[in-house]
Amino acid sequence: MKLDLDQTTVALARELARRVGEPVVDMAKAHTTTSVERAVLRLAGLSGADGDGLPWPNHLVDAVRAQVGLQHGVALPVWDALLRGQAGDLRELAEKSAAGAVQFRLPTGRDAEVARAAAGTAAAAGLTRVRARRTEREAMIAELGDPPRRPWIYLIVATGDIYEDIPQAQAAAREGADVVAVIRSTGQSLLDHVPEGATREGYAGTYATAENFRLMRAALDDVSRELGRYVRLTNYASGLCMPEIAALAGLERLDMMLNDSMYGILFRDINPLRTFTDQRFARQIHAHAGIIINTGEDNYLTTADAVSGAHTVTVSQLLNEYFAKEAGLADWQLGLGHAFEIDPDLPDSFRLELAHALLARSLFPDAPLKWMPPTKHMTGDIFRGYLLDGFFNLAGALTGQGILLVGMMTEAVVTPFLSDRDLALRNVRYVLDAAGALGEDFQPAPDGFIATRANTVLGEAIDLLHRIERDSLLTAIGEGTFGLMRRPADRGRGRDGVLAKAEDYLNPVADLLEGTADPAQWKGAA
Amino acid sequence: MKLDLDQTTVALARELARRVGEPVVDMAKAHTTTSVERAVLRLAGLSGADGDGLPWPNHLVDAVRAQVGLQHGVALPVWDALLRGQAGDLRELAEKSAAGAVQFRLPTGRDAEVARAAAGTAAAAGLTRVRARRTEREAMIAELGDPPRRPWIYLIVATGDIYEDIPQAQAAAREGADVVAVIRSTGQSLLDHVPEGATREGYAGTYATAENFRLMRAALDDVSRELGRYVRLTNYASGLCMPEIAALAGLERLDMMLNDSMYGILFRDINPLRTFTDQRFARQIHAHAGIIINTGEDNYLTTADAVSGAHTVTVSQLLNEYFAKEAGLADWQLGLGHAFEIDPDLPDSFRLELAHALLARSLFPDAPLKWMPPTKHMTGDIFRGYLLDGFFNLAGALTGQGILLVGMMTEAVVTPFLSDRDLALRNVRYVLDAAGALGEDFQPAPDGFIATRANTVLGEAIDLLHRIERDSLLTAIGEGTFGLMRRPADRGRGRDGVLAKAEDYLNPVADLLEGTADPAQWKGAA
Amino acid sequence: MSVVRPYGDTTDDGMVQVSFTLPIPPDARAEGAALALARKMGLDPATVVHTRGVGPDFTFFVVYGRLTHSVDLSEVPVAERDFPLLTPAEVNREIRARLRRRMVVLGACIGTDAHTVGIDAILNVKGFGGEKGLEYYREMAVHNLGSQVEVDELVAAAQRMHADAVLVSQVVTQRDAHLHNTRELADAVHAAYPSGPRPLLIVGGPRFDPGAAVELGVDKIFARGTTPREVASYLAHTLAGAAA
Amino acid sequence: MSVVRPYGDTTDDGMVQVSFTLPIPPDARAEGAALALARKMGLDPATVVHTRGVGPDFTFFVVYGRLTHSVDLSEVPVAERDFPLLTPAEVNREIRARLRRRMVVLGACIGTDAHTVGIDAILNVKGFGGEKGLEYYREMAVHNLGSQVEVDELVAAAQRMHADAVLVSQVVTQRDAHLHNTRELADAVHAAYPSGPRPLLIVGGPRFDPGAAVELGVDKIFARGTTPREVASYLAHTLAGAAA
Ligand code: B12
Ligand code: B12
Ligand SMILES: Cc1ncc(COP(=O)(O)O)c(C=O)c1O
Ligand SMILES: Cc1ncc(COP(=O)(O)O)c(C=O)c1O
Repeated sequence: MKLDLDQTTVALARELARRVGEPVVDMAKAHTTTSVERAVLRLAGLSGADGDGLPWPNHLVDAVRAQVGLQHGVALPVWDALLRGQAGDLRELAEKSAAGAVQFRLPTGRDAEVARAAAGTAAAAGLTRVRARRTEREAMIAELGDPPRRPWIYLIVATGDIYEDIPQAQAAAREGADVVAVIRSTGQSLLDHVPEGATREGYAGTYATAENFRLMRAALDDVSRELGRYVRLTNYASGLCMPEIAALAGLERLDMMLNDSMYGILFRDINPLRTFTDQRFARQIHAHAGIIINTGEDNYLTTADAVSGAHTVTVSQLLNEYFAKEAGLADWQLGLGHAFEIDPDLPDSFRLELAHALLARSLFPDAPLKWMPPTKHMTGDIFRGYLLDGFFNLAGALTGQGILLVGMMTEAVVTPFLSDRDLALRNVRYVLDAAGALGEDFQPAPDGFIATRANTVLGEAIDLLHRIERDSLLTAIGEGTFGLMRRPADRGRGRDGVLAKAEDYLNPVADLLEGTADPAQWKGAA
Repeated sequence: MKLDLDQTTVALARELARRVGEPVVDMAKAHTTTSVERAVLRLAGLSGADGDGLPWPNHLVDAVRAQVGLQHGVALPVWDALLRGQAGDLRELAEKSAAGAVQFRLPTGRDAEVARAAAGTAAAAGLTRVRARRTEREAMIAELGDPPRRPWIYLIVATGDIYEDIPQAQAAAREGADVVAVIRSTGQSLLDHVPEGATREGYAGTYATAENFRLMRAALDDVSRELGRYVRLTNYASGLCMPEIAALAGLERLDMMLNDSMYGILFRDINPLRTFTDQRFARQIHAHAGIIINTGEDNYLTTADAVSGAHTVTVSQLLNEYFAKEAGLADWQLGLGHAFEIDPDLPDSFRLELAHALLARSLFPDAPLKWMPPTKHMTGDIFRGYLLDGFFNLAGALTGQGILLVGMMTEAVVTPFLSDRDLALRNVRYVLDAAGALGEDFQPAPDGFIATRANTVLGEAIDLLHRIERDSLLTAIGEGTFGLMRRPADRGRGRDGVLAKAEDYLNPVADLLEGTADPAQWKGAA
Repeated sequence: MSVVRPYGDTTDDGMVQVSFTLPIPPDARAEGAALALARKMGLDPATVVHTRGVGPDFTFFVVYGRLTHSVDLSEVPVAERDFPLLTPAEVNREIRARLRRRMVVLGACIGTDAHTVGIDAILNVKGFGGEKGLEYYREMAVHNLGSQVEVDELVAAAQRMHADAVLVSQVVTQRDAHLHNTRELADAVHAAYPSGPRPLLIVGGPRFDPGAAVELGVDKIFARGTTPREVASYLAHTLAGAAA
Repeated sequence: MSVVRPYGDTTDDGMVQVSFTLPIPPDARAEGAALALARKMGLDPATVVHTRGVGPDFTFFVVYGRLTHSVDLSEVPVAERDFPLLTPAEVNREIRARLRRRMVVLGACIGTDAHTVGIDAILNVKGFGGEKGLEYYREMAVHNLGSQVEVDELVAAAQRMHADAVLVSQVVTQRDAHLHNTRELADAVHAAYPSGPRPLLIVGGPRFDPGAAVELGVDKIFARGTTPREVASYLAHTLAGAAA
C-alpha cells in the first residue's frame, strides 16, 4: 500500500541530493584518516594488541605517520619495509615499530612498484576472506532460509557483558527475533582504537571487538541451525573507528551495521571531515561484504520535533542513499531509518506517523526501511509505553516497513530486561498476526489527511535541499539543521586524524573495491 | 464508514425476528409476575421494608396472592381495600397485611370501577413522577450538554460499598467517563426482593437499591455541574426483580439500564417465562423514562466461541430490537451489545472483530451500539491485556460504536482498581485522539476479507432464524443455542412467581403506557 | 544454584517492578512515601519512575529497584503433583479394578457465583486444553448441578446420590468470597458426615492457592489452568487407591 | 490519617502489583519461589496471576497481593523545595543586588554520556516545560560545554572561568554509571579547591534520588521533570544568599 507521489518531484529530490552530496564525496576522496589506514592493515591481516590493549594497527600507523606521514597511506611504507626485511610479517613489523626498531621510508620507482604489488596482494587476500564470509552467509541462508516474512524483527541486547549478551541474544532469537543487535558501550565511539578480546565491562552496551563479534556470530549460528532460520547479527560502524569496525564486521560475518553519514558528527561530536572520509571507506567495505547498513535518521527526532523536523529525516534519507550508492551499496542494502517519535498527545498523531512512514516507503520502494520505535515520549508509565509500542507495530505493518526495531516498555527506565524483550516480541506478534493484513482495507484517501501531510513533508524537504545546495552541507550541519545539533566543520573529535592525500597516495583496498587496481591481482586473489 | 449490506436480506432478517418474537410477546402479554405487581405498587408510591429488610411491596403482594390470587393483578384488591378504609395509605395497608390484619377481596361491578379509577390515578401519579425525572434529565442535558463526541466512555465501579463507589465514580467522571455503571453484588439477581437503603457489603458489586441509586445520581449530578457535562448513571434491570428495578431507575433518574431479553435465563438460570414477562413490563417503563437500555449479547461470547457464535449475537440483537420496539422503545434507546472476544491468537483476529463490529453498526444504523471489551481472553498478563484493550478501542473508533465500555487490564485478576480505571481511560483517550479519525482512510474492500466475513455472519444468522422460527425460541434456548447454555422452558428460578392473567386482570400502569387506559386520568395526571 | 534472586538483565541484579496507588495527593511527600514503602518491600536502591495523580486525592506509582531478598529453592514448599498422571483408559481401569463400580462425581458452583465455565471445562465432555472432561470417562457418573447452588442443597444431593467426590468451583474472590464459601461448604460436609466415609471434597478456581487445602478444610485444591485429566488422575489415585 | 497503605479499590486494602523474572524454568517450584519472594516483600496473601517461561531457563511472573507494610507520613523524609520559587526577573534582581556581578554557570554532560537534551533543557534559551532556560537570565553567564566532557577538562574550565556553579547531567545509569561519575567529579572538585570558596556542584538526571546529594558529595541534585526556573531559583537563593 503506497502513496502515488509525483514522480518528477521525486526525481528532483534525488537530483538535489546528488548536488548536495557530490562536493562532500570529492572532499572525502581527497582525504584519508588514521582509522582508514588501520582498516587497510586489519584487512591485510594485522590484529592483536600490546599488553596495555593498544592494538598493533594503531602502533604501526602511528609509527608510519611519525616517520613519513600518512598522506601517502600506510601501504607503501609498510610493505616496502616488509620487502626490505625489516620484519617477517605485519605483526612483527608492528611490534618492532612500537619499540622504535623500524625505519620507514617512502619507496620510489621500482621499489614503489614492488611495494604496491605486495600491498595489493595482501589487500586482495583480505577482501577475499571478506567475500568468503559473504558466500558463507549466502550458503547458510540458502540452507536455513530467511525469515518467513517482512518486517524482520530486530532486537537489541545491551548488558555490557558479552557472556550475558549471548544467552539473551539466543533467547531473543528463539522467541522470534530475526535480527539481533548488540549495542555498544557508551564510550566506544570516542575511542580511537578498537578494543581487543571478549569484554564484560561495558556501560549500557557491550564493546565492539573482533572476538565479541566472533563469539556472538557463532552463538547465533547455533540458534540459526536450531531454529532453521538464519538469524542476523548487527553492530555499529560508527565513531572514530568506523572503517576498522566495518572491516571486522566483514571478516566476522556480521550481517547488518548501523552506519550513518552524520550520526557521529551530530551525536558524538566527531569532526565532519573525519566522519565523511571514514564513512565512504566503511561503506565500500560494507558493499563488498554484502552487509545491510542502517542509517540513523531516527535519532534526529529525539532532539528535534518529529513533526516540524519530519522533512529533515527525508533529506537525510536522500543523502544517505546518495552516499551509499556512490560507495557501491545496492538498494537492498539500504536500511534507511525513520521513527515513531511524534508526541502521542498531539491530535491525529498516529495518522501523522502513518503519513511520514508511507512517504519513506514510497520514496524508497526497494530499500528495506528500518522502522524505529517511540523512545523520546516513552515515560516511566510502562503500560502506556506498551500500548504506544503496539501502535508503532501497527504503523509498521500498515506501511510495509522492512526492518522493525522492537520497542521496549521500559525505554525510559533501563536498558531492556529479559522479560521486556519477551513482552515486546509478543506485542509485535499480536499486532502482525491480528492486524498485519489490515493494509488491504487501509486506503489513504487521495486528498485525505495522510496523503496531504506526506506531500507537505516532501515539499519541505525539497525546499531544504535547495537551501543546503546553496549553503553547502557542512554549513547546514554547522547551523543545526539536523537534530538541532550545531556542529561546525572545523570542530569535533578526531580532526587530527584526517590527512589530505598526497599525489602518490595508495590504498590497495580502495583501489580494488573501486576497480582501479590491476585486475590481475584481483583475479589472483579471487 | 459502513458496509453496504443487501437491504432485502436485512429486511428478511427483521421479518424473521418478528415472526420468532411475536409468540413470545403474546405469551408475555398473557401473564403477570410477582415482580410486575410489586413494580406497580412501587410506582404507586409504596416503598420501605420491615425490620428484617423484607420490602412492603413484597408483603402486600404476598398477602393479596394468598387471599385472592394474583391472576387479577394487585391493583383491584389493593385499591378496593383502601377504598374500604382498611388502611389510610399503601404503606399502612402493607404493614397491616403483613400482620394478617387486612381482608382482601376481588371487587366487582361499581366497586371494581371505583377501585380501577383510584388505581389508575395512583399509577398515573407515579408515571408522572417518572416523566418528571425524564424532563429533569433533559433539562440538565440542555443546560450542561452531552458528551462532546461519540463513542461515549462507559466505566464500571464495583467496590460493593456505595460509599467507596461514590468517590470512585466521581474520579472516573473527572477523568473522562461519560457513563458510570455500578455493577451489582453477585447475589442480587437471585433475590426475589429489592434490598433497602444504602449498602456497604456487596460481593464484586454493590446492591441496587433506591437509596444507592439516589446517592449515586446526586453525586454524579454534582460532578456533572463541576464538569459542565451530563454524566450518565447505569445499573442493571435484571434478575428476579427486573420490573421493580426498572421502576426505581425511572424514579431515581438513572439514564441507562442493562436489560437483556435472555441474560437472566442464560446466565442466572431464571425461568424463561418469568424473564420474558418481567422484561416486557420493564421495557415499557424504560421507554417512558427515556432510559437507554443495554443488551447482553457480549455475554454469549464468554461461554461460546466468538467466531463460531458470531451469528448468535446478530440473531439476539435482532430479537432484542424486536422486543424493545414492541415495548415502546425507540432506536436511540437501543444500546445493543456486542464484544471484542475473539481469541487474540487467531490469525486476522482483529480484522474479524472489525467485520463483526461493522455488521452490527450497519444493521442498526440508528442504535447507539454498546461495544464491550475483551474479557474471556484476558489473562494475568496485564501488559498484554492493556494492549488488547488498545486494539479494542481502535476497533470501536474505526467502526463508529456509540457506547464504549472501557476495558481493564486486570480483567482476569480483580474487580478494577482505581488506577486500572485511570490507565484504561488514558488508553481510550490515546487511541481516540491519535487514531480516532483513521476511519477516513479505512475502506473495507467490497469483496475483501472484512465484507465477506460480515456477509457470512449475516447469512448464518438468517439460517438460524429460520430454524428458530420452525422450532420456537423457547426450544432454541432449551437447546443451548445462545452462549451454549441449555435452559429448558419449564425450569429455572422464579417460575412460581408467574401467573396466567385472568379475564379481569388489571395493571393500571401498563394500561396507561399502552394507551388503553381512560385518557382522562392520564391527562389528569400529566 | 539453590538461592535465586530476580533477574533483570544480569545475573543477581535483583531487579523488580512494582506499582501501587497511595491515597494521598501527588507531591514530593507522596514520592517520599512511595519510596519508603518500596524500601520496606526490600527494594534498595528503589526509583520511582512514574507518578500520576488520580483525581485530587490519590497517586499512582511505578517503581523499579533491586530487591534485597532472595529465595532458597531448597526451602520452597512445592505444590508438586503427588499422584501419577494417567490416561483416560488407565483411569477407567483403575476405577473398575479397585472401586468395582462407577465413581459418582458431583459438581457445582456454590453460593451466588455464576461462573460455570471453569467447572464445565473440567466436567463437560468438551473439556479443556484439548482434554475431554470427566463426563467422557466411562467409569465416572458425573452430575453437574450448575451454578448458584446452595451449600445444603449440594450436601443433600451428595448424600442422596452417594457421591464419591464433590467438585466445587469458586471464581469470584472479591472480599475473599471464595474462601468464605469454601469454609462454609467444608463445615457443612463434615457436619453431614460425622463418622464413616465422606465424599472427597475438591475445590477449584483461578485465584486459589493450591497449598491452602488443609487450612480450608478440603481434600484438594485445583487452580489456574487445571486440566480434566489432572483431576481424573487425582480421583482415580485417591479414591480407587483408598478402596484398594 | 498519617499512616497510609496502598489503595486498590477500597481504603487500606493494601493491594499492590509486582512483576519480576527468576532464573529458573517455569514449573511448580518456580511458582512456589515467586510466592515465597512475594511474601518476603510483604505481600500476604499474594497470588501469582501470570507465569510465562522466557526461554528454557527463565520465568516471568506477575503477582498481586495485599501489602502488609504501611507508611507513616510523618516519618517520610520529604525532598521539599527548601528555597523560594522566583520569577526570572526576581532571580536577576537577587543576583544584581547581592552578587553585584553576573553569575558564571558552567554546564556539561560528563564521562561518555552523550545525552544533552536534559542539560540543554535547563540551559538553552529554548528551555523546558514552557520555561526559558538559564541562558535567558540576563544576570547569568552560561557556558554549555556539551557532552562527553572529561572531569578534569571540566574542573580546569571551572577554574579558568571562575565558575560560580557547575551543572552536570548524567542520564545513563546502567551499572550505576551516574553515581560513579558523580563521585569522581565531586572528588576532583574538592581536590581542585582544597580551601576557600568552590563553585556550587549540581547534578541532575532522570534517575537520581534527590535525597542523595550529601552521600554523593554534591550540593544539590535535580531529578525527573526539573524545570529551569527551579534551578535558577536555587542558584539565586544559594549563591546570592551566601554572598549577602
Ligand atoms: C466468563 C465470565 C463471566 C460470565 C460467566 C458465564 C458463565 N456461565 O460462566 C458472565 C458474563 C456471566 C460473568 C458475570 C459476572 N462476572 Co465474570 N467473568 C468472566 C471472565 C471473563 C472469564 C471467566 C472464565 O470463564 N474463565 C475461563 C475458565 C476456563 O477459567 P477458570 O474459571 O479459571 O477455570 C479453570 C481453573 O480455575 C480451574 N477450575 C475452576 N473451577 C474449578 C473447579 C474444580 C472442581 C476444579 C477441579 C478446577 C476448577 O479449571 C478451569 C480450567 O483450567 C472473568 C475474567 C477472566 N478473564 O478471568 C470474569 C470475572 C471472573 N467475573 C467477575 C465478576 C465480578 C462477575 C460479576 C459478578 C460482575 C457483576 N457484578 O455483574 C458477574 C455476575 C456473575 C456471578 N454472579 O458470578 C470478576 C471476578 C472478580 C473477582 N476476582 O472477584 C472477573 C475476574 C472479572 C473482573 N475482573 O471483574 N462473568
Ligand atoms: C534522546 C535519547 C538518546 C539520544 C541522545 C541525543 C542527545 N543529544 O541528547 C541518542 C539517540 C543519541 C541516544 C543515544 C544513546 N542512548 Co539514549 N536515550 C534517549 C531517550 C530516548 C530520551 C532522553 C531524553 O532526551 N529525555 C528528555 C530530557 C529532557 O529528560 P532528562 O534527560 O531526564 O532531563 C530532565 C531531568 O532529568 C533534569 N536533568 C537532566 N540532566 C540535568 C542536569 C542538571 C544540572 C539539572 C539541574 C537537571 C537535569 O532536567 C531535565 C528536564 O526536566 C532515553 C529514553 C527515555 N525516554 O528517557 C534514552 C536513554 C537515556 N538512552 C539510553 C542509552 C543506553 C543510550 C546509548 C548509550 C545506547 C547505545 N549503547 O548506543 C546511546 C549512546 C549515547 C551515549 N553515549 O550516552 C538508555 C539509558 C539506560 C540507562 N538508564 O542506563 C535510555 C534510558 C534508553 C534505554 N532504556 O535504553 N539516546
Ligand atoms: C546510526 C547510528 N550509529 C551509531 C549509533 C550508536 O553507536 P555509538 O556507539 O557510536 O553511539 C546509533 C545509535 O542508535 C545509530 O543510530
Ligand atoms: C445484559 C446484562 N444484564 C445483567 C447483567 C448482570 O446483572 P446481574 O446482577 O443480574 O448478574 C449483565 C452483566 O454483565 C448483563 O450484561
